Amino acid sequence: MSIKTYAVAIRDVLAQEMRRDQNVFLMGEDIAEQGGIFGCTRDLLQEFGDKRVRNTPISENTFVGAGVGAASVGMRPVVELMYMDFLYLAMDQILNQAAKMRYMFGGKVKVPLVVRGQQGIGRGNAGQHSQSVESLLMHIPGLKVVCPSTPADAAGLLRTAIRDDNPVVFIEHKALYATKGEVPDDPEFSVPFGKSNVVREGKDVTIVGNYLYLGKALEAADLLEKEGISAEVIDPRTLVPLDTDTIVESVRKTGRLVTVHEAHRTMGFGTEIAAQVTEKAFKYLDAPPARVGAKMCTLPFNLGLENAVVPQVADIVEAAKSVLYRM
Amino acid sequence: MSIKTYAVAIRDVLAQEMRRDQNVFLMGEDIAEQGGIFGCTRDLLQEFGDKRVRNTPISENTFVGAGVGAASVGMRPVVELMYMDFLYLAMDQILNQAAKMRYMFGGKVKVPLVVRGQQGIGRGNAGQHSQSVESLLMHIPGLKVVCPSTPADAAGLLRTAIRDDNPVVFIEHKALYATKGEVPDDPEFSVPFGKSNVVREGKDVTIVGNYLYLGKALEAADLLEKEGISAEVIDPRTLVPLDTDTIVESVRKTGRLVTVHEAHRTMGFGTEIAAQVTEKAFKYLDAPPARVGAKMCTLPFNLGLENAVVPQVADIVEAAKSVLYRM
Amino acid sequence: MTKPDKKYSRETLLNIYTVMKQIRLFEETAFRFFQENKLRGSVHLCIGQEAISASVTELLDDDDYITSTHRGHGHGIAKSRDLKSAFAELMGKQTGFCHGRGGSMHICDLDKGNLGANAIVGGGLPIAVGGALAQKMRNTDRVTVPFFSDGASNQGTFHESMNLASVWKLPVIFVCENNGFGISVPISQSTSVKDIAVRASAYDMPGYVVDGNDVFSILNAFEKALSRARAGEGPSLIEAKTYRWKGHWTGDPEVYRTREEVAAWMEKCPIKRFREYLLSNKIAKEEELDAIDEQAAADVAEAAQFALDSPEPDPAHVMDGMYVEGAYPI
Amino acid sequence: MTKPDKKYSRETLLNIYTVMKQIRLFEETAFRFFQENKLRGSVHLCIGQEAISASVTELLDDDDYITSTHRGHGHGIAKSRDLKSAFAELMGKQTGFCHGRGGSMHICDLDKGNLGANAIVGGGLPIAVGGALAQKMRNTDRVTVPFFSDGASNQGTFHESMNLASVWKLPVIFVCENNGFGISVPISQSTSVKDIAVRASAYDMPGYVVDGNDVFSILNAFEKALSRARAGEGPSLIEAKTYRWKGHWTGDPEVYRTREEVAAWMEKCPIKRFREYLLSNKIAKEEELDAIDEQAAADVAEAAQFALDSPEPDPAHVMDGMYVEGAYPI
Ligand SMILES: Cc1ncc(C[n+]2csc(CCOP(=O)(O)OP(=O)(O)O)c2C)c(N)n1
Ligand SMILES: Cc1ncc(C[n+]2csc(CCOP(=O)(O)OP(=O)(O)O)c2C)c(N)n1
Ligand SMILES: [Mg+2]
Ligand SMILES: [Mg+2]
Repeated sequence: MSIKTYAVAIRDVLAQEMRRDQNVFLMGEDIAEQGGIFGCTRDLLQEFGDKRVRNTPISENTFVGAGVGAASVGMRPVVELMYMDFLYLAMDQILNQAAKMRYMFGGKVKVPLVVRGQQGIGRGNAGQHSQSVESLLMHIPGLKVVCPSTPADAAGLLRTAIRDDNPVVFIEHKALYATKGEVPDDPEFSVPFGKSNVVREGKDVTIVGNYLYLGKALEAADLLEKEGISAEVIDPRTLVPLDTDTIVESVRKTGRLVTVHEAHRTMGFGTEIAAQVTEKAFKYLDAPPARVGAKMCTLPFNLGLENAVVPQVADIVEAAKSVLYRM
Repeated sequence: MSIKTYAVAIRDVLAQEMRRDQNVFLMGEDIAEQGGIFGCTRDLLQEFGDKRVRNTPISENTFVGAGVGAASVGMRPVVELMYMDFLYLAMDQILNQAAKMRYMFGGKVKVPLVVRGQQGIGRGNAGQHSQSVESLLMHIPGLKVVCPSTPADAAGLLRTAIRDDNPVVFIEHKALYATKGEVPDDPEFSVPFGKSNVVREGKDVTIVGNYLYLGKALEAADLLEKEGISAEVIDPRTLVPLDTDTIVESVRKTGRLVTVHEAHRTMGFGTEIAAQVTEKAFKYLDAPPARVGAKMCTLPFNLGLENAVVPQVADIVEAAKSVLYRM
Repeated sequence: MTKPDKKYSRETLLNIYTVMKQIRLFEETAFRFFQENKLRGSVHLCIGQEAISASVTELLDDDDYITSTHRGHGHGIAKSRDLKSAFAELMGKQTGFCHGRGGSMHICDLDKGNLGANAIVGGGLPIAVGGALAQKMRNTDRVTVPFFSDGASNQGTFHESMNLASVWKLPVIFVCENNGFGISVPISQSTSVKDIAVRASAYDMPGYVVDGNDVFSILNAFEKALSRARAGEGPSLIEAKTYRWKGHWTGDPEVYRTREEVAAWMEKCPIKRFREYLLSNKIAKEEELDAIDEQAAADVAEAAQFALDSPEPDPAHVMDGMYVEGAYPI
Repeated sequence: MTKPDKKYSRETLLNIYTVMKQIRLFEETAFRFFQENKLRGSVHLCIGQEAISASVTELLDDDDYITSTHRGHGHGIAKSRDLKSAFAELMGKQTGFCHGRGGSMHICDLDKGNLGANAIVGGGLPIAVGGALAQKMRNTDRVTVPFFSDGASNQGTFHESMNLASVWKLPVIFVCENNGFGISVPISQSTSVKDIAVRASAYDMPGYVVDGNDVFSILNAFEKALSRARAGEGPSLIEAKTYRWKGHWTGDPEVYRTREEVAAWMEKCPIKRFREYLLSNKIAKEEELDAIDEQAAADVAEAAQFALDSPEPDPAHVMDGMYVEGAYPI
């Protein structure tokens, strides 16, 4: 075990996987000399050279597409999008090509591509640099969608992503890069896709959250405890595949569900979780699932405004109390 | 009243609005001489000339973006995307620019842009020409999202869209173009956004569907009636704004909800409706809402396969019976 | 006909002739099947453009790659030399290249280096860049040929792919089949230059305008581009001027052109011209070419029959091919 | 300094000087504020590049449009000549151009023809094409100037916008401020040509390479492009070679260049050069320019103070501006 930041955890797995498999290589803006704007590829140029650590022009659709093409002939590219907001420029190559290629080609090709990058608030970057895109990607079949909330999950899930034979969108959070945690040193350490993580056990209400909202859900759980409410906190970790079973099991026990995320509330992934849990655990539910998410408002630059758009710990507490009819 | 096809209903409103307002103009691929691949701009070149009916190069991101720019200085462009699947090429201009411009600029600009085009199955066009995109667009604030299921709604909602001062994505369905219906002749006839349409009244189960699945929901209702089940069928018509009140009111009466659409089931718009209804009418629900939608599978070319991916009338009937515990 | 810069074997030339003929007959049969309602979907025929696919692929090996377009039957047949899997795919059959999941616009054959047709105009260009990148990273001297047409040359991906291939000196040979139209839109309405090949200079790579209905005009330029690419010196752009005889798709009303224009281009039939060359240069006799024609007709008929006789894919296995694991991984 | 092709009034020249100076001081103050933690977010300074914004906008009117970039303070100040609203926006205040909703990367001023800065590299180009289209459809002789830098010239939108503007003969003057880098990536690693202006030939429009640190080099080319655009003859591309003195953003470690390189470019300071020109050509006296400098310093200080004193936007009204109706229309 080592204590690492989320950013270093990512970087180390990239390095380990590149050492292990010659087919793994990196492309993206400013990933070489600069080591990535957030440092996730720091020093990799030095170790692996400019053939395998490739700075790209600012041509998102094409360098992602080059990843699709290289993957389709057996390479294992890991492509960095500097901000996930730029996914919208590469949407054709991700949704029309990467996600569909294998199926349209009758299952005759594998596309072991990883597109990774960061999203979210935390640096005052305003509307075009602060979005959460994970929910959108869940609707189009063919991708896997990964959302690590801790350094260990970042490491373990990234290894799984790189070794997966399907295209994976691996979404980091900019405000987590500096957070620290224990990460196993084993270069085979991995976290499987499709296993939600029960981060805190409880019996009165189930709270599902990720990224910054895993931490905030835990804070909320502490506050709730003081009021005699025991909250179970679950991190879904991957949205495709999505392990609802673990969540359903929890709700069977607690009878209450709160979902929380930084993504906009309408059609945020909490909506899917709420719907699935309602389908699968209807008779256990003592209250309708409560969805907490960002207002349907573009992310503003001003900090006070930004805080008014994204959920706060108090909102989670309130939602938990509301499903317990304790308002 | 005239009997018109869905395609002609659209064309006629385009013409009427262009006559009324010099600022309204059209851009898109093959919309001039060709009159649009589906005929929605037929003969408009002859009446309005090539300044206002503009064939574009195959440059989706840029001609949509040109629409954003022109709209921001007071024009009212109506931009055709030949297939909504090509939205993924213009995603930056739609989600990062059109949707956010007004907010990022402090409310100081209006972007009265309409992006219209068709989607869906019906012509054996396979994975990259058969998708449903409406659900994706609901997650990003700043747009309005319109889904007409009948010729009259196509006409009335398109007029509202063109006169709306916000960016609107107006999504037609290719398999509806040839369907006929009564359309008011009044050149001021419009259908407001945010009013779900109760197309058939019933008391046992509420079925929400649109496009082809409005028709199929009505077929299902007929079949259910034979088994003594009375289904209410509702067409949401606009997804942003979404009128859940009408649906909730219906569910308060029926106690059961089925949503159905051609869009993929996971994170399809039925998910949002199910979640909202659960929140607002939990105690009236006798069963969890049932969501019917396409499998999480790329749309295949082969017809038998395609039919296996999208829902069938029998699936709606079955879902209705399941929420009535009559299986 | 242009003079060849180099001497080709009789076998090479007859292969090109054969493939052109196969494509022509394949497309004519597909057209008939469409009219007879045996085919669904959009079917984009390449009649008139056969010389480009046939000539280019004859200089490639199985481990050289191509990417193709919505108008991809010719590319696919030429690269794979497999009429049956192509016809079966057009009919959505289990025996098709894509087991019926792709249809006309998604013909692919990874084993033979066809990285796939693409229904997104310009969508194949970045994928081709990726294929070439893999070739370069593996230190092979293999090349990748993205086929595309004039309309695609106005997509952002054209620019980005040309630039990236040039900056990274990738072995890409961009082959633009300029047939004068994107559906109904003539290049004068969509494209700011008359010769798309001039755009090569914006990326510091060679650009060639060739007669796309003339096998040797194509081969001469392609050989140059090929040597450059195989030598690791980087990409080239070839613009082959040609014309499609049929409508954009099988149901096209063709409001945008005159019969005279079509007739004038039919005069420049690439197959007829090449046949005359083969005869007048005594490379083959009339009877030999007739025999090839007959064989091609038999092969296409056999492929069509194979497609007709082939089973439909089983809807019970509809999800097969979605993920490597099989179905949706939930 | 290049010789001007035409005689400019003293007022014009002093305006350009003033605006350059204001931008310089504005950026220096912003930098200081960032270091003092008074500003949040990414702040991209244009110190060293001031001549381009100041010169180009001096030839424009309020109903000519510009679009701008993430590095947009200079463009915005030059077009609006409003330091206060700009500084207030940098600080996210209610009195800013965007009421604090946009910040540094989204400065805009529709009333003065700034259709907005854009945090998406290349995102402003299509919007500029749309602005110019509106101008042309309204039969004005107004023009639109999208500013962008070398990195953006590799985006698909550059290609598509250049092509569309050319095909439609739109009054667009594409101004590429080539400062040699996209963040840490030098153009040699990203761009297949040395002079971005050569790309104009791919769209059949004039292309000019100018010295972006030399007011008259810029003005001479811009006048030609402007006459062409105002006369309805179509777009032009101007590449202004320049350099940014500060890092890409305020926290940039600048691993990609040497101090010597920066110092060499500082020698070519556009303000210093223009000041010397004004003095040696006796257009203004030392004291007059000193007075302008002092006034600019006072104006910038006043703007900064205005921003500091301005109220924060009210979180209770956070949704204001989302839809024309106000909040989310559910
Ligand atoms: C991104 C995208 N935009 C539009 C279309 C619709 N479309 C299909 S083919 C075509 C014309 C393509 O023209 P060109 O590239 O010249 O190819 P050609 O048909 O001449 O072979 C268009 C506009 C598409 N398939 N993809
Ligand atoms: C579409 C997109 N890709 C990447 C970025 C991240 N980014 C911000 S500025 C920049 C470099 C831009 O280079 P250039 O266009 O030369 O502008 P300069 O910074 O030199 O003014 C990059 C890559 C972005 N904002 N938008
Ligand atoms: Mg063409
Ligand atoms: Mg630059």
